[in-house]
Amino acid sequence: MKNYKTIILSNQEISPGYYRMRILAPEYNKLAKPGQFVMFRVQRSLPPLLRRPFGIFCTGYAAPDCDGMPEKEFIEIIYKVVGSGTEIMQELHQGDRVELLGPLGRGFDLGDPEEEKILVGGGIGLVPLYMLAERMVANSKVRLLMGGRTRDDIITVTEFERLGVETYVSTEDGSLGEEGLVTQVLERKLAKYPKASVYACGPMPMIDAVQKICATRNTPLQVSLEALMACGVGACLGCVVKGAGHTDENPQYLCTCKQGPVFLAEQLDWSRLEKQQGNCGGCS
Amino acid sequence: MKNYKTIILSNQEISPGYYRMRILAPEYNKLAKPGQFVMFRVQRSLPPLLRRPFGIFCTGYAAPDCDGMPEKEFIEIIYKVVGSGTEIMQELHQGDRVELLGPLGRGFDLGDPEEEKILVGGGIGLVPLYMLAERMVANSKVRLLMGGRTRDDIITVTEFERLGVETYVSTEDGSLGEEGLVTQVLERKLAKYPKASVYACGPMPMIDAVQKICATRNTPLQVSLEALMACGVGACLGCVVKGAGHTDENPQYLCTCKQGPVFLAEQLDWSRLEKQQGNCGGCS
Amino acid sequence: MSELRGTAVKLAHPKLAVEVAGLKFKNPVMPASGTFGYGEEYAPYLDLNKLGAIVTKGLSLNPKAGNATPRICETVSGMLNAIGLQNIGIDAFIEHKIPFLAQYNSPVIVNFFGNTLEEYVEVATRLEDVPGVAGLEMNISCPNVKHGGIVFGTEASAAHEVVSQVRKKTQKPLIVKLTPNVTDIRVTAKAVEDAGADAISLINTLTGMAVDVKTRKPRLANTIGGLSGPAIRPIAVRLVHQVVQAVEVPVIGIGGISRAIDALEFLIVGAKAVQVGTANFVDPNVMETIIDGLEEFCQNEGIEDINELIGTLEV
Amino acid sequence: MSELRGTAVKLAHPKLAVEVAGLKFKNPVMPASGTFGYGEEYAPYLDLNKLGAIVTKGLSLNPKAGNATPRICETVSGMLNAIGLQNIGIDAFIEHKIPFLAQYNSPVIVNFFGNTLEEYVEVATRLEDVPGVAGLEMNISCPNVKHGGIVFGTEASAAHEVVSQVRKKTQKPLIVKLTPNVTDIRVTAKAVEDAGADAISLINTLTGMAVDVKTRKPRLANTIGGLSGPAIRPIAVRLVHQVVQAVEVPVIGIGGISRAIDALEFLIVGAKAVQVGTANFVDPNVMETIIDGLEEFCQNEGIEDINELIGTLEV
Ligand SMILES: Cc1cc2nc3c(=O)[nH]c(=O)nc-3n(C[C@H](O)[C@H](O)[C@H](O)COP(=O)(O)OP(=O)(O)OC[C@H]3O[C@@H](n4cnc5c(N)ncnc54)[C@H](O)[C@@H]3O)c2cc1C
Ligand SMILES: Cc1cc2nc3c(=O)[nH]c(=O)nc-3n(C[C@H](O)[C@H](O)[C@H](O)COP(=O)(O)OP(=O)(O)OC[C@H]3O[C@@H](n4cnc5c(N)ncnc54)[C@H](O)[C@@H]3O)c2cc1C
Ligand SMILES: Cc1cc2nc3c(=O)[nH]c(=O)nc-3n(C[C@H](O)[C@H](O)[C@H](O)COP(=O)(O)O)c2cc1C
Ligand SMILES: Cc1cc2nc3c(=O)[nH]c(=O)nc-3n(C[C@H](O)[C@H](O)[C@H](O)COP(=O)(O)O)c2cc1C
Ligand code: FES
Ligand code: FES
Repeated sequence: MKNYKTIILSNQEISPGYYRMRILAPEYNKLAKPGQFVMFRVQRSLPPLLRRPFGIFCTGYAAPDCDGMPEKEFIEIIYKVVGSGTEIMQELHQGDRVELLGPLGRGFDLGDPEEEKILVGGGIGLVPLYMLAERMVANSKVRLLMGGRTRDDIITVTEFERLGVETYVSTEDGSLGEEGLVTQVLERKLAKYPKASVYACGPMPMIDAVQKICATRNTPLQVSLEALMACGVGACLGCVVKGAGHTDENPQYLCTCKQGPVFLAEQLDWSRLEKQQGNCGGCS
Repeated sequence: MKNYKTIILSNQEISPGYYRMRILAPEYNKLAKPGQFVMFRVQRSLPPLLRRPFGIFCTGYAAPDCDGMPEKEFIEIIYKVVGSGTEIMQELHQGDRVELLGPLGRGFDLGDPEEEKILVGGGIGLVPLYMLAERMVANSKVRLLMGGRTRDDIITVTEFERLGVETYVSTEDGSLGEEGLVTQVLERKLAKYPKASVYACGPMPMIDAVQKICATRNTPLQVSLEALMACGVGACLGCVVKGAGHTDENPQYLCTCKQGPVFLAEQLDWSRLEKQQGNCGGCS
Repeated sequence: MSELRGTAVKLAHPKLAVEVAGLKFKNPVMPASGTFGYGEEYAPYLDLNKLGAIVTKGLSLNPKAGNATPRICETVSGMLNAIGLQNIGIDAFIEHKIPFLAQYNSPVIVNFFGNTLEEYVEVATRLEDVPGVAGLEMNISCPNVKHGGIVFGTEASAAHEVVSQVRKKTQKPLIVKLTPNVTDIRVTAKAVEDAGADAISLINTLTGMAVDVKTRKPRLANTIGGLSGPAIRPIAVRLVHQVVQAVEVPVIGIGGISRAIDALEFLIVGAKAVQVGTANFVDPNVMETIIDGLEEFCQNEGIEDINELIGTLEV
Repeated sequence: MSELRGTAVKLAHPKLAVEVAGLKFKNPVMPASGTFGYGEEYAPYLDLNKLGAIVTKGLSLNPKAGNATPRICETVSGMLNAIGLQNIGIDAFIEHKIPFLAQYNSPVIVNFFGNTLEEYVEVATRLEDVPGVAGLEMNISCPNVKHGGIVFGTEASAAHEVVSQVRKKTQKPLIVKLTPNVTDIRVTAKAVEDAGADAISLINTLTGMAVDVKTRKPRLANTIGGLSGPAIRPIAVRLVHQVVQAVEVPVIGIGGISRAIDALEFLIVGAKAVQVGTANFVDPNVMETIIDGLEEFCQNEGIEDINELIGTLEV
């Protein structure tokens, strides 16, 4: 867990409204675990006031600028432009100064290498699944179901394919892959590979549907959630979700930033899981 | 008086901490009078909240980007980096979108062409004197006394010389021209050209001293003042100075933005003229 | 979907007109007192006929000089002002400014205040028969001047008294403008409603202060001033929400509005109209942009009449 | 000049230590309750020994679940929160958190509240003999929970009563934290001083609200929340200024501090120390930066002891 003042190495649009940003981040190759995230400070001046949370897409090493210098460790994030902060982010360039707090949170449990894995990613929810797949492919069979509204929302297929992950694409409008929801693909795959465990990240309605499917089949499920966050370190208690033991009399809240963002499905109270990823908007 | 959404044509450092910015500004060649100013909106996002006032240094025409397009009318401002707004301004580039309200305020009265003119400019106070000199040189003898703390504060000598203005430079530390205050030069010149009228712009202590000198000699004086401004159009009443008729019982306030920024010395209450150009700082 | 919105669903011209205390506004957007001069200052930049109404700088019985300078100071996403209610006085206003404003068809609302109860009554009385004055906005809330109304605005009984007295003298629509600097604004709101206010507007500025750490002096000559601008909007929205719940009379929302989306927050919590203050300084054309933005929002959301939107907060 | 400052005049180490209510702080900077967890959350980013003090999340007699979500929302240069005082309860705190905090030499100030007068008294009583608790900060001002103290904080007599009762049960330095949501904060400040408070801290958050115009729902599940961050600083500075004038006991300034220059405003108007809240979320290291900035400011201004600066406002 580091708090770096650092710089951007690159920032490119990879699909309409989706950007991939590489940020100089020493030690992250060692520190970062699949499913963890960073709190990203867009600029020193206001707005935005608060940092924005983003999943770590991958880590890596880049060639130094000059022989004799150490290699540059970096992370990459992939973000969708949705509001005031990401609008500013898309304008950032190589060399711009930013601040990075992380890696934060509890990542995925890699599970039993023997078991088959099905990863389910909706839109930008793909991001934290890449490092997960990276760690898994050596020992496990990994299938990735990618869903999106249109083909613009389907990103980084190449990257996953290169890892040796079998990818299945579906879009709501049929503009790429199968027409329909990613959950219908999931049902088919689970029928075929009933022993697989599932790892999901995406919009709340998708997560909800995935949970229902897995619950009826007793399929082990890990989900990565989003929540409005102020601190990212467990201090503000702004990002909580209701835990499985939650009752009105004996409420139990879990911090998405610290006890999550990845939860085992059984840790959560699904009957009450609120839509938390609603953006806060209008804050510029 | 226009409210333009426009772009920057260039923005260059001309002396340490001083920048010259050219802004696309249709009609300004016709509209702008010497001594007028603009309210400049640094960026659409906050901060800064309020526009910043800057004197118009000059107007002109630049070649169009493509044959067949009309020439580009522009204004230039010269600004010193002093606080949150100007710090952002120095980072702006050609093509950046800004907003420009103006030309605003009452400019200089060109006076009797027969008379000799002495212009007194302290540091950034030179800015509004350039267009004034431009209009005057054809018919009058114009001398410019430029003062600054160090040689870095002496700017645009070349531009004035090219107009045919006789320039006299003084710096407090003697690093350029005569060592000392510009007011000591003024006293000498007035002794030599006792019929001259004086036009002054600069920091308040300089303006105050110039006024004293001119008052004892009955020399006609026009001064351009600075004041904290919110609106620039006479609506907020934030920018007032005390008028000559001001008494505690019967107070008289003049708007620097609308009745000024140029005042005839006799319009103002010099005994009470407060230092208004103190910056507001700390607002980032 | 988006094509649908673009063509079929999009309403050619949603109705933006609202009515407050018998005053008919073309749309719910008008300037906040003291940020728009007497109207003429902004006439070069903005078609005054486009506005829901024109609200004047606060006027008093006699001309008022205002405070010493510096009077303003920028703060984080806001500004402090201690203008001190400088104005030309009610008679000069009637003589010199009304004729200009009479050229426009937007209703003119005269904002006024008094140093004493008698002055409030006197100003209202003088305005009673002035044609071209569509309504009055009574400022019982200016934080800048000791006797500029702070006493009236922060004590429910004083507020009740001064509004009652003014009410007796005027048939014109009477809007009372409240200060946010109170423990429970519902109490003052109810008091002025009881006293006969036709509408309530809020908020006036929040009292604030800034210090120059180098000189160790307050940045305002008056030490304390009124905070306005985007920074205060969440406080204003909350107060408007509370007042709307507490009173029957229509409410005009004010505070930190600089975009259509900001105005919408106030309308949704139940304000019938909004006033735009500090944002005029930043962009003299901002009210037109806001009006256009409201229209566009209604189009996109399929709202035929903006009144359908007012008070639709889902709690 | 600048060379002179760089060498001769520059003081090697200006004294930054201050004393408040018998508590000795290495420097005047400490976290604001609820923005720093129980300390351990920020330990990886900041040396807790560098802080003037450590102030905990607000604690109650029993664990408290807090409000439904969403609980936070960004606003212009600020944020709204309605956490609802979620906390682990005083016993769990004593058992699990005190041992961690005891590792550090910065005094620990426990922020607490009660739903009833009896709860306030009970919490203070339980803390009385706990070693490692240097002082208490009594929150009579949280705007989020109906019975979370708002009644006590906005009524002088209630504030006086609850502070008097707690005072009887504790010998520890007792800081009382005030709400800004009142008409005249000097009244509550004097009431709690009379009741035996050793110091006063302010401000807690201002109540505010934001609306999602698309869904027409409040952005917070609780509808209303507390506004904090840079946006509120001018209001906080004004209130601290007023309280410093009104009472004898030392005052701790809070509200929108994110830079040394912000902290200096509060010190100059007379706060003996400051608390940093929302800024911790933005930069976990911000308090160290502020402390360094205070030192540098004193060096540049030739101030040997920061106490020389406190209360030097020139009006
Ligand atoms: C653990 C975690 C990992 C995430 N990973 C990614 C990722 O890899 N790629 C990506 O594009 N997005 C990701 N998000 C969502 C991302 O944080 C938001 O899209 C982003 O904060 C929006 O900021 P904005 O200023 O553009 O939007 P605005 O709506 O202007 O933001 C206003 C406020 O709401 C918050 N907010 C808005 N939307 C969300 C959201 N969906 N989740 C959490 N907070 C939100 C912002 O952080 C900010 O505080 C992640 C969120 C979390 C919690
Ligand atoms: C009529 C007029 C003409 C001017 N012409 C020029 C010029 O040609 N070149 C130039 O460099 N400067 C000029 N100034 C001063 C210029 O406006 C300020 O230097 C600038 O606003 C500082 O902005 P900032 O954000 O960098 O400083 P900050 O201190 O961060 O500004 C904070 C607030 O104080 C105001 N402010 C600060 N200093 C001044 C000042 N000296 N005068 C008025 N307002 C101030 C700002 O406008 C802003 O509202 C002029 C001022 C006026 C009134
Ligand atoms: C410079 C200035 C002058 C003001 N003068 C008055 C006034 O004369 N009468 C009044 O009722 N309110 C006055 N106000 C308050 C505004 O009308 C408005 O209530 C307040 O600024 C909040 O709105 P805003 O955030 O949109 O500016 C003034 C505000 C400013 C900034
Ligand atoms: C998320 C959050 C939680 C808070 N919790 C508490 C609390 O438990 N007890 C308390 O006295 N104040 C609490 N506060 C108020 C802060 O301590 C502080 O008074 C306020 O935020 C203003 O300071 P700031 O602008 O620096 O944040 C909380 C503030 C925030 C933002
Ligand atoms: S974001 Fe602050 S506790 Fe999780
Ligand atoms: S700046 Fe507003 S009146 Fe002059």
